[in-house]
Parts: sequence; C-alpha cells; structure tokens
Amino acid sequence: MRNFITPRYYLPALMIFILLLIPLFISSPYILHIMAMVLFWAYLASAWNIVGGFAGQLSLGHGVYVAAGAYVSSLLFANIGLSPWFGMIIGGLVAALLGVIVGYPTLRLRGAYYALATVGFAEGFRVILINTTKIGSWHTGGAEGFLVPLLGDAPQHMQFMSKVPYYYLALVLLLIIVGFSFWLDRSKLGYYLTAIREDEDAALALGINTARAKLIAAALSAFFTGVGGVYYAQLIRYLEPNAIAGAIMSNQIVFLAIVGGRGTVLGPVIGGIFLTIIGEMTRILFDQVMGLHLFLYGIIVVLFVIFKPRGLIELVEKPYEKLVKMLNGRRVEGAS
Amino acid sequence: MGVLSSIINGILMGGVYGLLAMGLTLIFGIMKIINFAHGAFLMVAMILSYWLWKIMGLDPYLSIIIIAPLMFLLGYLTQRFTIKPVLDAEKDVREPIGALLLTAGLAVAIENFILMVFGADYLMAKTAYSGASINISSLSISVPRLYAFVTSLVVAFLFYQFLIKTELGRAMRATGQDRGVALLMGINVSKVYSIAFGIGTALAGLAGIVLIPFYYAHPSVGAVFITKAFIIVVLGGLGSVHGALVGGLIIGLIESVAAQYMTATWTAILIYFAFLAFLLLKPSGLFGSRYEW
Amino acid sequence: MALLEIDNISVYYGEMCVLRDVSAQIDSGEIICVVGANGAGKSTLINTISGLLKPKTGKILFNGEVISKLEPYQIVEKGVIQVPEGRRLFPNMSVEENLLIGSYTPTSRKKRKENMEKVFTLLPRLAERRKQIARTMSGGEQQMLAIGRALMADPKLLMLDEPSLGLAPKMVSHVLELIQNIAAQGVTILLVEQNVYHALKLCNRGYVLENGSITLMGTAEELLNNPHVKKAYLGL
Amino acid sequence: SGGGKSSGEVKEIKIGNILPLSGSAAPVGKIGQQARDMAVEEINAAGGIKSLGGAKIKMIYADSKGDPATGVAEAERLITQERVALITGAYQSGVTLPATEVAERYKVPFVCPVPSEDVITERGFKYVFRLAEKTTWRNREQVRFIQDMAKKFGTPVKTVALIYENTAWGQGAVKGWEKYLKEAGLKIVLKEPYPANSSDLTPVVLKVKQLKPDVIMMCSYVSDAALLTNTFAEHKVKPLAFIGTSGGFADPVYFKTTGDNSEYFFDISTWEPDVNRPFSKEVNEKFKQKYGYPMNAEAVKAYTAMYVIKDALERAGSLDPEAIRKALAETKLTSGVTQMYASEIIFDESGQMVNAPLIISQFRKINGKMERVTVWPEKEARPGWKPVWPFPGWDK
Amino acid sequence: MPAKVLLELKNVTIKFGGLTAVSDLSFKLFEGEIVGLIGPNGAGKTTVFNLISGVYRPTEGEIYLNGENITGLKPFQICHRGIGRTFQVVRPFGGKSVLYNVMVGAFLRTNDTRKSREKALEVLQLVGLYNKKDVLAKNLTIVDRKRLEVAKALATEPKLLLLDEVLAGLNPAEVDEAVEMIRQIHKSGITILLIEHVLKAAMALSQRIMVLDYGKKIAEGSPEEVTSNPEVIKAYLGDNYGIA
Ligand SMILES: Nc1ncnc2c1ncn2[C@@H]1O[C@H](COP(=O)(O)OP(=O)(O)OP(=O)(O)O)[C@@H](O)[C@H]1O
Ligand SMILES: Nc1ncnc2c1ncn2[C@@H]1O[C@H](COP(=O)(O)OP(=O)(O)OP(=O)(O)O)[C@@H](O)[C@H]1O
Ligand SMILES: CC(C)C[C@H](N)C(=O)O
Ligand SMILES: [Mg+2]
Ligand SMILES: [Mg+2]
Repeated sequence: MRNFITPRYYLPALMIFILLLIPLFISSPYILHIMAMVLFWAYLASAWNIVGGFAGQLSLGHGVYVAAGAYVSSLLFANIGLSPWFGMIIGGLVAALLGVIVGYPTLRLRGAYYALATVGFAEGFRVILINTTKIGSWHTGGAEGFLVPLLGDAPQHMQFMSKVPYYYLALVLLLIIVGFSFWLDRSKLGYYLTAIREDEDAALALGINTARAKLIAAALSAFFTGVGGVYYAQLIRYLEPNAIAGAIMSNQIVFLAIVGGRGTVLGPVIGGIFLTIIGEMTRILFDQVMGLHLFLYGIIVVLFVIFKPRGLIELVEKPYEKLVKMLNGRRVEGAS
Repeated sequence: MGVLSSIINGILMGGVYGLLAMGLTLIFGIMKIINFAHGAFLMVAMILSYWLWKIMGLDPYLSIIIIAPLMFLLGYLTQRFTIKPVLDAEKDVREPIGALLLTAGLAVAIENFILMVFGADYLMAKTAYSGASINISSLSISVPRLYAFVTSLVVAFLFYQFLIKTELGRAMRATGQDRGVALLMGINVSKVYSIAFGIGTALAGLAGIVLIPFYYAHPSVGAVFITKAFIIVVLGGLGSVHGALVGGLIIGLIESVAAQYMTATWTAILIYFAFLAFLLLKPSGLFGSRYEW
Repeated sequence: MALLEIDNISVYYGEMCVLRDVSAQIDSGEIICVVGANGAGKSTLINTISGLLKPKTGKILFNGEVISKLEPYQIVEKGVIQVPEGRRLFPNMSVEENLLIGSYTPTSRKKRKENMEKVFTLLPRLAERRKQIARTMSGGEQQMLAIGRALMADPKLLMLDEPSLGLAPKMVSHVLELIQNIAAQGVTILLVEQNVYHALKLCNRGYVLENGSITLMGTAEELLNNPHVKKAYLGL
Repeated sequence: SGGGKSSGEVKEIKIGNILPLSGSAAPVGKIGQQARDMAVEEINAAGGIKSLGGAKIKMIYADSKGDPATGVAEAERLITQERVALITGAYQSGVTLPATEVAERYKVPFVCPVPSEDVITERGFKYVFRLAEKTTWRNREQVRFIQDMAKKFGTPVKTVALIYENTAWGQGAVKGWEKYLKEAGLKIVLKEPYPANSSDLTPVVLKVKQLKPDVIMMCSYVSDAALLTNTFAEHKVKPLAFIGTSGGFADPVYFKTTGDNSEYFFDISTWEPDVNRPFSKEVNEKFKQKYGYPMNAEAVKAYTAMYVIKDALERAGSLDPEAIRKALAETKLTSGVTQMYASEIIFDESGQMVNAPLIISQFRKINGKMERVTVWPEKEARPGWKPVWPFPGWDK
Repeated sequence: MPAKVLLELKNVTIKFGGLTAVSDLSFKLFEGEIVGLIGPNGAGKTTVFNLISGVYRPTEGEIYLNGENITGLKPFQICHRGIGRTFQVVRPFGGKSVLYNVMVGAFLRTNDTRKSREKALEVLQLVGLYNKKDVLAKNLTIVDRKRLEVAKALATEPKLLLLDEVLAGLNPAEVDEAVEMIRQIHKSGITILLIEHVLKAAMALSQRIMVLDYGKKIAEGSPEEVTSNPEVIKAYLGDNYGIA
C-alpha cells in the first residue's frame, strides 16, 4: 500500500485530476471544443501507435478506420436508431475487421513497401466512399458527405448541447488507450510486437507467430481508431470522405505520434497535445496572411524533428524523472 | 481508334509520371527516405518555370538550364541543412522515420510559403505548342505531352547511364547499399546524400517543367501527383530507376485505357486495388530487390 | 618517423570509455598485430584510425600529419584503408563493381587498371567471378573480395579486422598467406586477429589490448613466448 | 451565446467569415474575402450602421482549410470566443453544412452567399440564410437553355454527356441534371464523374469523343475546368455546345489558363460583368481597380451579402441574434447596390433566397480579349449580342 | 544405447535457382547427443539449419521431430515444438536491453511477464550475461552478442538447440569458457547440433561429427575418424592443418 503514495503514482493521478477539473474553470465552449479535439487527437495518435509504434508498421492509412467507425455508427444511428454508444463497439469491430483485411495482404510487406501500400489502400477506400451514395437503402451521401442527425441533448445517443460531456468523453477515451498502451508495453504481446519491429526473422525463430501478432496489433489499433471515429462523428456530426478518410487525416495521426515519440506509451499523447495546440494557435494568430499559419506549423514540425529526433517525449521524460526523484527524496526526508 | 488514342495518351502521361517517380525512387534507394516533399518541389519548379516564361518569355524547355541547377541546389541545401542533422541522429536506424516526417513538415512549409508569396492562383505557361496536337486521321497526339514524354525518356536514359557508368553514380549506389562501408571507400557520404537529394529534386523539377505547358501550377499541385508517384515507385520496386519508368507507364496506361470502360473515378479505385493485389504477389515490386529490404 | 602514430587516445561511446590512453606506432613496411579479448576495443581502435569514431583526447598522426580530426573519406584519401569486420561488401553489386568502388579516391582512381590486374593475379578467383553478384558468393570468396576491394584503394596502411572470422581452416591459411603476399609488396599492415597463433607467426610486432588499454607489446617472438599471452590467447 | 448588448454602447459589430484561405480552394476564398472587404469598407466609410449609433463592421476571417472539422471548430470559435453577431461563408457546401449546424445550435445567424448544395436550406434551420441559388436551379435553367436553343436554331438536341467532379457539388449537380434532362426527354449518353484535381483528363475527353454527344455539360472547379477545355481543344471534340456550371468556368483564372480555347463555351451564373443591371458596371470597375481582375458571380454574392447584412442590422437596431435573425428573415431589398445581383432580395421560410436570377453567358473574343457575354435570357443579354449556336469548331 | 531419435532428416534437398545448396541429405539425431556439423564455406551448413528451423522449405525430402513430420511448418511453429536456434549473423533486437531480448524468448512458454523475467534471468546466469542485463543489445561486443543469441534460444526451452558458429571470433581462452557453457547447456538435458569452424572446440564438444561439402554429407563419425579422413582434409582442413 505504501507504494501508492510514491510520486510515480500520485503524479499521474494529479495530472488526471487536473484534467478532470478543467471544465470547472473553463466556460468557453470553443476552448472546451478545442481541448476535446486535442485529447481526441492524442487518443488517435496513441491508437495508431499500437501498430505504428510498437509493431513498427508505418501505417499511413489510418483515416480508413476513423471513417469506418464514424460511418458505421452513424449509419446505424440514422437508419435504425442504434445509439452511438453501441455504435462505438460495432464501429470499432468493423474497423478492426478492416484492419485485418488490410493487414492480411500486407503481412509480407516490409518498411516503406508497407507504408506506401497503406497509402494505396486508404486512397482506394476514400474513392469508394466518395463514389458510394447508397448501401442498400441506406443513404451514405457519397461525396456530399453524411450529416449525422442532430437530436439536441440526447445523452443516450451521445449528443449534448454542452461541450463538457464531449470533453470528458475524450478524456475517458484517452485514459483508456493510455492504460491499454501501458499494459501492452509490459505484456507478452508488447514484447512480441517490439521484437517484430526490431527484427522479424529473429522473432519468428523465437517462436513468435509474427503474422498473428501483427494482425492482432492491426486489429487492436484499428478498433481503437474506429471507436475514435464514432466519437468524431458525434462531435462534428458531418462526415466528409476527403476529410475523414483522406491523406490529411491519416498523415496527421502519424505526425502527432512521431513528433511525440513513437513506440512509447506517452509519446503520442504528448505529440497529440503539443502539435494540436500549436496548429490551433498558429491558425488563430496568423490566419490574416494566406498560408502563413501552415507555413509556421510546417517549420515548427521541421524544427521539432531536427532538434528532438526521438520525439518530444525526450523533452518531458528527463524533467519528469527528475521531478519524481526530487519528490521521492523529499518524501524520504519528510518521513525521517 | 479510341483505344489507340488512349493508349498513346497513357504512354505519354506515364512517361511524365515516371520522371517524377524517378527522383523519388532515387532518394529512397540511396537515403531510404520516403520524400514527402517531392510534390512540393515539383510545384516550386512549375511556378519558377511559369514566372520565367511569364516575365522573360523563356520557353519552359529552355528554362531547364536555369531551373534544373536551381532545383538541384535547393535539394542539396535542404539535405545539408535539414535532413543531415536528423540522419546523423538516426545513424544506426534502417529506416529514418524522423527524416520522413521532416520531409512531410517541409512539404507543408514550402507549399504555404509559396501560397504566401505567389498567392494561390492557377498558373500555366501557354506556349505556342501548348494546345497543339498532331492529327493523324481521327487520332490526335498532344504536342506538349509528346515533348514531355520524349524529355522524360531522354532524362531517364541519361540518368540511368549516370548511375551505372559514372564514378559518382556508382558511389551513390554503393552508399545506398551500405552507408557505413561507403565511408570506408573514401566516399563523402554526406555529400553524396546531398547530391542525391539534389538530383532527386532536380528530377522533380524537370517533371514540373515538362508539365507547365499543359498543366496548372498552384501551391497544392504536388498533391495531385504525389500519391501516384508513391504507387509507381513501389510498383516498380523501391530504389529501381527503370522500375519507376516502367511503373509510370503502367499506371499511365491503366488510367487512360481503363477509363474508356469505366468512369474515371473507378479507374482510381482499380489502380489502388490492383496495386495492392500485385504487391501480394510480388512484395518488392517489379524490379525491387528483396535483399534490399 | 613512424608511418602511423597513435598518441594517447581515449575513445568513448557515450559515457562509456572503450579505449583508455592508448598509444602505439607502426613503421613503414611492418606487419603489426593487435590481439585482445572480445570487446577489448580492437575494432574500436581501427574505426578510430579510420575516422569513424573521434577520440575524446589524444591524437593520431599519419605520416606526421594529424588525422584524428579528419572525416573518414579524407583519411581514406591518405591511403589508410580498412577491411571491416564481417566483410561488408556491397551486396547487390558485382565483384567488378565492388572493386571499382574500392578505388574511388582520386589517387587510386589513376592506378585503377594496374591495381585491378594486381588484385586479379593475387586473387585469381575474383577474376573468374567478375560478374557475380557479391551477396551470392560463399563466405571465403567474400573475404577475398573484401581484401581485394581494399587493395584497389592503393593502401599505404592496410587494416584488417578479423579477416579469418568464420572461415574454414583451409581458407584461414589461404587468407593469412595472402596477407603476407600483400605485405611483401610493401604495404604496411595492421592486423586484428583472434587466430592469435597464426597472426603472431605472420607479423613483426604485436600489441595486446585488454579492456581498452594496451597491456603488452613486443616482437612477435616475445609475445608468443609470453606466459600471459600463452595462457589467455593461445590456450596453451 | 451571441453578443447581445443594447444598442447604445455598440462601437463595432463583429462579423465572422469562414472561408478556404489555404489548400486548393484558396484562390476562390481570397476573392470572397476581397469582395467582402470592399463592401465593408464602403459601409463603414458611409457611416457604419446608423441604427446602432454608427457602429462599424469588423470582419473576422477564419481559415477552414476546406476541411469540415476545421470549419466546425472555427464556427465554435467565432461564436463563443470572438462573439460575432453573425457569420458568413463558407464557400464550399461541404464545410457550410456542419458549420451552419453549429450556428443553428448557438442561434447565431449564418448567411451563405455561395454554397449551393440544395440541402443547406432544406434542414428546417431557422438561422441559416442563403443568397445563392440551389445547384439544381442551375441545372433546370441549363436544360431550359438547351431546349430553347435547339428550337431557335433548328438543331435538334438528343444526347447529352455529363462530366462532373466527384465532389459534393458535382454529385449534387448530376442529380439536378438527371431530373431535368429526363423531364425534357433528352438522353444522357455519358455520366462521367472524375476525381477533382485530376492529373490528366484526356481519358475522359477521349471517351466523350467516341460517343459524340450533342451537348456536353460540365461541373468543375477551375483547374479541372481549364484542363477539360484545353484537352477538348487538343482532341478537337465538336458537339453542338459546351455548357459549364459556374464554379471553375466563372473563375477569373479560367481565361488565363485556357486562352482562346474556351471561345464559344457557355456558362451559367447569376451575374456577369456585362449584365444589364444597376450598379453592376460601377462596382465591378471599382473592384477591378482595387484588385486587378474583374468580379465573378461568387464575388458579387459575397459583396451583396454584406449589404444584405447591413440592411438587416439597420432594421434590427440591436446585436441581439434573435433580432438580427428576424430582420434577415424579413429582408425585402429592392433598391441599392444589391440590385447588381437581384432586383429583389427576399428569403423564403427555409432561409433560401427566392428567384435567384440565372443567366447564361457565352465566352467570346472581343478585341483580342476573352469576355463573358451575357446571351440568355434575351432580356438580360448584352445589347446586340446573340448566342452562337452550334459550336463553330476549333479552327477559328 | 537405445536412445530415442529426436530429429531425422530424410533425403532432404533444397535448390536455389540452379544451385543445389543441400542435396539428398539424411541423418538422425538421438536424444541427448551433441553433434558437430562442419564443412567448407558455402557447403550448406547454415542452409541445413534454415531447413530444420523452417526458414526454408525443402525442395524434396522430409524432416521429423520426435516422429512428427515438421516439413513445411513455419519457423514459429517449429520453435514451439522445441527447436531453438542461433543465427550465424547475430540478430539481437538492437534497441532493447539484453534482458528484454531474452524475455521475448521466454514468453514462448508463459504469458506472465514476471515468470518470463525469472526465466530470462536464469538463462542469463547460465550464459554469463547476467551483469549486462540492462545493456542495450546493439552495444554488445560480438562474443556477448553470441551469448545473447544462445540465451534467447535457450529461453524458449528447446529440446534441440541449433548453434551456428557461436564460437567464431573468440580467442582460445574465451573458447574454453564457451565450451564449458555449451556443456552446461547440454547437461541440463538439451540435445545440441552445432556448426563450427573452430575445430578444436567442435572436436572437444561433439560426440559425433558430420562433414558437409557441396551440400552432401562426405563423412561422418567420431571427431578423430573425421579429421583423419583424407577427403575431409582435402576439402576442408587443408594440407597444413594441425598446427594449433
Ligand atoms: N556502438 C556502440 N555503442 C556503445 N558501446 C559499444 C559500441 N560498439 C562497441 N561498444 C562497446 O565497446 C567495447 C569495445 O568494442 P569493440 O567492438 O572495439 O571490441 P573488439 O575488441 O573489436 O571485440 P570483438 O573481438 O568482439 O570484435 C565493447 O565493450 C562494446 O560493448
Ligand atoms: N537464399 C539463398 N538464395 C540463394 N543462394 C543461397 C541462399 N542461401 C544460401 N545460398 C547458397 O547456398 C550455399 C550454402 O550456403 P550456407 O550459408 O548454407 O553455407 P555455410 O555452409 O553455412 O557456409 P559458411 O561456413 O560460410 O557459413 C552458398 O553457396 C550460398 O551462397
Ligand atoms: C462553385 C460554387 C458555385 C459551388 C460551391 N462552391 C459549393 O460547393 O456548393
Ligand atoms: Mg571487433
Ligand atoms: Mg554458415
């Protein structure tokens, strides 16, 4: 029991506590909306990290899973009134299925071949979404996009007029994925994925069914990403194939994870939070001059990569360790 | 007749795609970096070429003598001052993901810089031959595309000779196979990287120049071509120069001929999924070495 | 004046000191052997001379000139050539291309034809296999090629890092013979070997490197008779 | 929510504007911004909003990047952070759809000058007002034009090829075309969507050439519009008529990139520089002076929108969103510069402007320069000009 | 000795394009043996390992483990059935610690992280890497990498261990240590097949030696028998063999 009052436990707890309290101090729906988006992006980056970081498979097509989750849950919601809460599970499962479908043919692909194959798949999927206006009698909107019906305040259908519930929902999702990553990092599967990332042939020789491990990783990653898609659908309430399944979405997810530090538990979270806030700030502060804000954003990414090639996690890890040490020291002193 | 026309058009366009893919495959083969800024460089060259034509009346093909060296320099400096530090930090990594991300960041910065400075207009050099076509009975062959195709072939040939025959070309290939040992051969690896990136960028520039008489430049024009170039490079086999050209021709042909039998949007789907199916059979592309990866 | 002079160098990987105050010198025409346990720092020493690693303190002189601040390619241009541990050929290039790359430096390029002839007479196997892709060759052939490639650079100082590693006994004697032949042509040689007995038989002088420091040096004979060497490296 | 203060203390009125200011639609976003700025400068220079004590309008621009999610975030920000009185935008229907929903939720009026997707005003929203015509209205007029020409010139039109970009806008257009062409008894021989921003449209053109349709109708943004036009020229495709659907064909850049190739093409829009309406010439001239190129219909709608808003603010006399909404709903503008767009501006129940004036222009080379010449309907036509029908061919 | 046959190769052949790397090879390994596999460079030794461990599928012939036909099984399936191997070109998971590397192997027999760690530490003791358990694998020297290679394979609790030149690059003193280590492993009940060019060690360890040349078995027998076989001397040892 004593262990639980070490900084290693109470610092994260403190962080979570602060995150929980934020809505009490911020009333601006816009800021809450942005903060929900920030947490949401951190969540997506973490979900990607399962396959892109731990297993080292650079997927550049994760938008597909966001879209799958979003479309499946929204279609079920609009057509048979299925609550997106259930849609989350079904959307996630469908995304996971897609993850396996993409994962299977790409099993033998390594490195850049895999990365670019996922680009091809995602593009193909996006074009299909654009070209499909109906699935059976269900209207999907094609390129016109799909408007998620607005019910007003309907918590049972994941719709709220206030931003606070969205914020908490994003926070919960993020905590779940971080908890999962933390577990994964220490589990057999995590060890296996890391081994595959480092050297797939050697992993095979150690009895690892690399194909299965990769498919499990792909399915898990796609599942969580798909769940994120369901959230996105209810937050934005409009699904547009280019925006949701396009390269911008897919690349953004990867950006965040890598800038933060891929293959680590908290790297993608940090990347998601940092970059999203920076992107938002530059856009708001510099959108008078056409292009300026994205120019600055690009430059900032470039500088991050040059100066912190292993990810922003480096920036946070050391001071955090120091802080833990310091607090630890003080506790010991205090105890004596 | 229609099919013949579309075959010809597919081949002509395919050559240009191949030219663009060649630079991408070169950079990958030697530095193991997927260069996401390739499309942005294409765009920069198109815009430069346009302005040279617009202000000085310089024919785009003549502007090669100015733009190719300029693009080379741009690539050279980009590698020297941005990619090199990242690569140095990722020395023992097989695939420098950081460098990949860096090029993606650069792409965003370059595109938006051009947007800031030159605005978002759609620019095209309407040269005398821009709309011209050679008509043989009902067959018409677009002159600017023919020029572009011929240029692509010539450049591909010269470039291939350069890689195979010259000292520097050999050094570049050697560096691509093992950069650690290349050092021990007296090769200045970081300079070779800069040159490779410079040449890759210049190739993107050439693709831009041959496009500008019949295609519109704007800050995000790179996006129109880059995904195609990615697919082509993988199809041909990463790092394979002739693979890039053949891949370009294949994609050009499918795009053009298949569109006669289905809508143009479905050809896109066909291309992407045929590509995946192909990779299933041949995971390292047409001419890629499975030993490389 | 010594051809190569290593003056009190220390080399680190990060925080870890791998070579500590190492000094050594090699005169023109000598065959020098460095022996030492695994992990003693032998490869590190060679890589530092080649410029792949930079000493934290101390310096290295070649022909009286400080080279420890130069880039690897500049050092190669001076004629300091290494045959790296584990051969490291360019796997997808032919035998011939591997050799051509060997003579990349401007000075060696001039003598390319003549050196190629020399390599082919020394290693007739390579002449037979000119067009074979390096990766498809057997271990022994690959080692031949690695040495031939180094010879193409017209070395003044040739450093070989465990050239007999993984070779069948018959091959080992062959390679060591070859080294002797090369030396006979006036190339100074720095040899790192686990096959201590064979190596010392071959060379004039030797250094024993242990835990990053030179603990012993002397003529081959002295070392062969040294009780510590006998026990630790010859297994006698 | 909104910035409801009493009129006495109002010094400036913030208006939020969501536009694509980066990405591939940035050029059109920029024109929209310029047109709005010019109008606001005029309004402020003329003493601002008098019923609010001469309060000045302050424009706040937000870049949607053409991305719906960004559009939503910006709508949230404009409303809750900037506390704008109302919003205009968002050029693309795809961004407008979710962004207007945000406004509806906060009960902040949203004026849409350009986006034409039908459904925007068909969702029962109360705070969304659209100045633009619906996409299908254009289709209806285009078909009427074809029938009219066929009769007038005695050239029967039987077959039509539809070429459209595969986006919200294009897919919306094709629905209208199908409906009205069917009603008119015309046969669609080709329905060809293509991916927006194509690298090569030759395959599409070759396909059309094979089928030899009587009329070719197109729906494209400028890069594809120009590419199509030039490729048709290269392959000398010769139907009775080429008809564009505004957007790219109405973009000032279009002439620059197509040159003579576009001569004799038709386009549908709501405004043309030569249109016979009050204020048209003057405003366009001023715009040309200021920015170096003429207005297009979308610029005019953006410009007009600011005057519609001004009028509503004057009548509302307050920044209370409910008051503004009510004023907008009661708009009945029949005088002033808005005349250049429509002689009468009224919104129906759904917030849709009724009777948006649609006209057809033909591209003609006059004194060595390409111009858009209004040719239909006859009463709006440039005096002395008539449609050239059928398409005379490429060897001109 | 009525020992049980653990592994049997029956007429195994593999061709790479025109090259027959292993040709009509048959042999048996009995439970509890240490057998040496020697031969000139390129004779096909490593290829035999790759065949047994499932990296390659034989063009012809079958492979049996404990009487079960394992021909064509995937490497991981074969590992599950109890064959561990090391690679001639060592392949550590470079970016991870020594302990992490070995735990990956240990996870084959458990799902529990704690148990896997215990097993890994035990193995590290055995191979003498315990003190370096937290070092990143890529920073190990060649010997230590070879030890790690053995440790990883051992952690999978194999019945049969295939060792590919684990002694190469060691000096005589180190060879002695390593030989001792292999004996320990053998003692713990593991059957061993080893490829080795360091003849002294191969002879000291092996109860039986097979000699491969051009993919064919040219000799088999006790170390003494084999090394005095003229064919072996000609193909492998060379005429001036026998100095050290
Ligand atoms: N890249 C590296 N980073 C950190 N430490 C390293 C690195 N490379 C080698 N070392 C360490 O430096 C020491 C010396 O290594 P070196 O390779 O020079 O030894 P060696 O004498 O050549 O051994 P071997 O006979 O195994 O080749 C070893 O302890 C090794 O673990
Ligand atoms: N995948 C492959 N493709 C083509 N040839 C191969 C392949 N693997 C091995 N070979 C060839 O098969 C032959 C046997 O190789 P192998 O690696 O088994 O030799 P070895 O006996 O282990 O030699 P060494 O003692 O040098 O390690 C060699 O000629 C080699 O080039
Ligand atoms: C081009 C415009 C007339 C159409 C508008 N951009 C839309 O998306 O609805
Ligand atoms: Mg070494
Ligand atoms: Mg072997």
